[in-house]
Amino acid sequence: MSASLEKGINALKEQVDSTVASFFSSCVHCGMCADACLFYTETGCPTATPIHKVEPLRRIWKSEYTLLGRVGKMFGLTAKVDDELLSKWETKVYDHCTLCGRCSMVCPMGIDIALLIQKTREGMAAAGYAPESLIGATKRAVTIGSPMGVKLPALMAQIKHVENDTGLTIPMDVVGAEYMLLLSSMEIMNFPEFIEAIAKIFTKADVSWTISSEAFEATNSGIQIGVADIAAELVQRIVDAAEKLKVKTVISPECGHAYMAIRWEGPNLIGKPFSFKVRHILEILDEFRQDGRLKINGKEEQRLTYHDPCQISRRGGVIEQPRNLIDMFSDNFVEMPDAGKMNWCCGAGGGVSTNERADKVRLKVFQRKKDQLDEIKPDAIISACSNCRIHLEDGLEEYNMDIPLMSLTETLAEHLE
Amino acid sequence: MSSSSVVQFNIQVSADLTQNVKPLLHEIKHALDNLIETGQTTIIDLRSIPLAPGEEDHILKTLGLGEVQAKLDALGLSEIIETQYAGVWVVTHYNDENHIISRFIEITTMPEILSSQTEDIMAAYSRLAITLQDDQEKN
Amino acid sequence: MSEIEFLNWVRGPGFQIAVIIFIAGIIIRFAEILMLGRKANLAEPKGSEMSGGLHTIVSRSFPDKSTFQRSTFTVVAGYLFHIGLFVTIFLFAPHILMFKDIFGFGWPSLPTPVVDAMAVVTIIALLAVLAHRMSDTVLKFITTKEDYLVWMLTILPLVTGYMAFHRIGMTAPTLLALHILSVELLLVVFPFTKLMHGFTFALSRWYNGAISGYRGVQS
Amino acid sequence: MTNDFKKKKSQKEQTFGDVMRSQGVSRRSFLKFCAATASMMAMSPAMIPKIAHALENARRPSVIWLSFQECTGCTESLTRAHTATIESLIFDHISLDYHHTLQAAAGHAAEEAREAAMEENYGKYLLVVDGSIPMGNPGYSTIAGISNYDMLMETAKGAAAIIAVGTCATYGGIPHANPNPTGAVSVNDLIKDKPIINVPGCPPIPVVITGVLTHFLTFGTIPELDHLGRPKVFYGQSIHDRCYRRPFYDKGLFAETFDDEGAKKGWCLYKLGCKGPTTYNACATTKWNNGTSWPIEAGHPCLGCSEPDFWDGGGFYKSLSMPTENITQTAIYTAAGAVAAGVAIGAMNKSKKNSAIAAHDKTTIDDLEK
Repeated sequence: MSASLEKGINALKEQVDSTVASFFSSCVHCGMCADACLFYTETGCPTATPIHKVEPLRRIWKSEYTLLGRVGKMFGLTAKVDDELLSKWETKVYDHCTLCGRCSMVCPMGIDIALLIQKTREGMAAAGYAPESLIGATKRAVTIGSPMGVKLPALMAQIKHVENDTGLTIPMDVVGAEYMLLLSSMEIMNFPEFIEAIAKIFTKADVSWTISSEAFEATNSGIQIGVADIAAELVQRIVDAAEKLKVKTVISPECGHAYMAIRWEGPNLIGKPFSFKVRHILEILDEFRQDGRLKINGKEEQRLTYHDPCQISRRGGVIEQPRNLIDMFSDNFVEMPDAGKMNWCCGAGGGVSTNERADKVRLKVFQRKKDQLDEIKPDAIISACSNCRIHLEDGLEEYNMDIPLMSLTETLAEHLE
Repeated sequence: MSSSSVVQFNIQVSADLTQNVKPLLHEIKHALDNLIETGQTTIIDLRSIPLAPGEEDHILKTLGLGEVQAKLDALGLSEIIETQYAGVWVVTHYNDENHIISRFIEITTMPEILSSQTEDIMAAYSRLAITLQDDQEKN
Repeated sequence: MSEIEFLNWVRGPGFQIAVIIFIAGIIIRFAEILMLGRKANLAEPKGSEMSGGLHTIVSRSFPDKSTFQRSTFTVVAGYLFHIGLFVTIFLFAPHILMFKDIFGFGWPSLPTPVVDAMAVVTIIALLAVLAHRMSDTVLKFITTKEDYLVWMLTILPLVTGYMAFHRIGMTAPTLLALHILSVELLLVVFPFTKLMHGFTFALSRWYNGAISGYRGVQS
Repeated sequence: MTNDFKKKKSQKEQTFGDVMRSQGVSRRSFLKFCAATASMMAMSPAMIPKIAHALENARRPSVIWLSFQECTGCTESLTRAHTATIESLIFDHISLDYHHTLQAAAGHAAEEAREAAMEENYGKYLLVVDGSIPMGNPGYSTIAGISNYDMLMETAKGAAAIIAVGTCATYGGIPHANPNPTGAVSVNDLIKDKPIINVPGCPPIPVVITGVLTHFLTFGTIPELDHLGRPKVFYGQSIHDRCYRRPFYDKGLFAETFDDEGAKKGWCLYKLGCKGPTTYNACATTKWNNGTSWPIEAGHPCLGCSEPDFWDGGGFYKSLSMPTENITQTAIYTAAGAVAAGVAIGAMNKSKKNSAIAAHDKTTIDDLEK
């Protein structure tokens, strides 16, 4: 078995449903999605127009699922999907789109273009047109358990450090715990402070929680590359672990697409509803706040702003919670222009950060975030996605901006009594 | 349409519905000016202008009656009327059955049809000469 | 064929053919879209699909401030010609008579000079839209032949209607017949081109709003 | 004029001026006549001297009038026009050598008169036709055993010009109305090599008929014609453009029924089916019955009788913007059929998608590269 055009076309055919058909039926080529996409606004390159990126899927819809397209196909008039097209579209679909979904919010016809890109990627991947580095990450995720190759011993080493530093216990594989925490490899390797912060908060909040040694990885490369089968396999690992430990709630960490994968795609990928709840860490923290479990000591005096990670805010629905939490420790909070569900992507989501080929362009389109920041000149930026955080740091460095980046969970932990 | 009245004012509606009445009256004014300046006469055929019921009467009423009202008996009745504006004449031709067959507004010192025509004068001269000769012969 | 025969044809069999293709096309297009179906969402909902969907059907007509600033021309010109089309199509007395003949009921019309002025505004807006399409980097890039065809078929009824009303260039029956014919062409291509957005916009907006609404976001 | 078909030959050499003088008509009367004629021909009063000069020298023409599939309405209309002295002068002057409704002679005697006139004035006579010509079967309409077609073709040969009077002669008219059982055609469907003046109307305005005749008589030429062969002076503008109710149309004030407030106030009759916007005729200015009134002034919408196929426009009371067919029914039947077709096509879509899902091969990490 290997990837082939036939498999790709079949995958695209599978992707067309009534939403896709109504979306393509409605497009009037007004071009407003381009103005909503940072890959267009910052490059001025019309090939980055969001609706243009889904041409392979549109062609399959047209030629297979419309009367006129089918008639046209008989006479060879309807445009075909072939290897040449797919290879041309590879960069458009993977390098120049972060699945941020801002275009989906702007389209006057209500076309969810990000959804169409996600679906297009299914066909691209099946036909063998996924970027090399994403394929590599996906393979590592399936074989090793983490796209970055983080294995359990590495996690255990980090946990040991944290336990030593804080004197707190990180509960592993506790059956019947209330919460099961997932982590992204990025947090394990680059930001172990996150584990420390969680330990601190959850201990203070006095709730039972655990980490599964069998499924601690939150990220899902299958979602990013666009292979539902692999995404489902990765989700199933978490489901199995959560069911084994009989937890009530699985917590998605500070990672955008991980939340999308486990919270909104997960049950649909494995084809059945979960027996447990899935929440983002910010939702849990906000619940703690509402329940009065969080006592704050002292306020942050810096001028703070919050970067909405697309998959958590716009695509995930967690918008109010971070603001409620920041209000607890800051009187000097300022919103970026277009904040909230209309926020601009950092430029590295949707697998773009994993895709080495896109390194240059993701830094170029960071200009959009820079412009947003220049308007409000914050002292520090808070976010809730490790991927955003790493890329924001890269971007700030590239543009010689000296603004510290903070994790919301970590900052909150610092301000606990 | 009584023949006792020289001009029949049968006013029903006088609204300037078609927007043709005022321009027509202005045209008459210009024609009058032209008559004064150059002596040139103007004839307007009222039947070539689309008018709503009553508008023609409105025009005639506006122009009013002046000093001269002449009747002509030639292939049916004709009326030649000078309006209250000297130099503006209304010439109306009737057929045998007293139906209007045409109506003109003439801006002139005197409508041509009122003048005795050369051919008719010549014929009249011959006729008179013959009559006198006959009388002489009789006597 | 004399001009009145032409007029009678477009008012009779021509109109009938156009309506048949239009209605059949719309229904078939909707059937082929809707019957593809959509999988039920198994994730735990955070909001209502229905209220999100309905809300977006309306709210997508009103772009947010930043979108308006970035796409000012598209929004303004788009609004202008859509309102203009609505006024000229649905609020012109003779057109209402036509609808009344088909639906059995009518509605009040606007004074003719208002509709006339609106037709001019609409034609200008459509010309501006075309100029924009031919000059803007993105639009030039994504525009297809179909876009030009649809533009042409949209402006034709306006131009022929304006000409028929003012009797420009040709005799009245010919102008009226050409106007009706241009509308028939529009009806015929309607279900099979992007003109279909006139109906499917509600569907796609609903899906967009439903997808977001389910996740607790108002799109 | 009806009884003098056999005028003496010498009369035909006389000019119109001669005729008038011999009848003791004064110059002043002649001037009045010219003024009325100018008005009748819709010519500018400035043309009166030219008309006078032309009429003075006009020769007496021979006229042959052929009536085919018609209702005599056109002749009725014409005879309404010549009761008055002015118009009768014209008819006294022309030599109406054949008109089977008006002439005393009948049958073969009448045909002989026609043949004699044709022979005598070959190449010079004026042929007037009213009624359409049946092409379905020559027996549908015959005169003295001669089919309309044969008589027209034979008579047209020697004509200087042809005036087709009435909508039947000009476009086929009512006999031509759908389904046209007699295969009726118009004069200019059959004759291509003669100047033809079309004077449509059902009937044409009397003054328009005499106006056209007078024009030919006065100037001996064909007036300027529009694309349907109609004299521009009478048919140059649409009823709608010259209608005194036009301001109501522009303001959007319409009579909705024949007895509502709008109708009483004299508002526009568009909604009651007025064909004025697509009809070219002189009714709005010339009016009928010696300028007394005309249909729209009387409160009735224009039927469009001077246009081709006016009978087949979907009904006199159906306004121009309405479709002529029953679209509601069409729409309902179409919708019913389309739902069935749509379900079939939708099912095809669904099954195509299902087979794509069935053909799905589970993708593993080994399948990501070609």
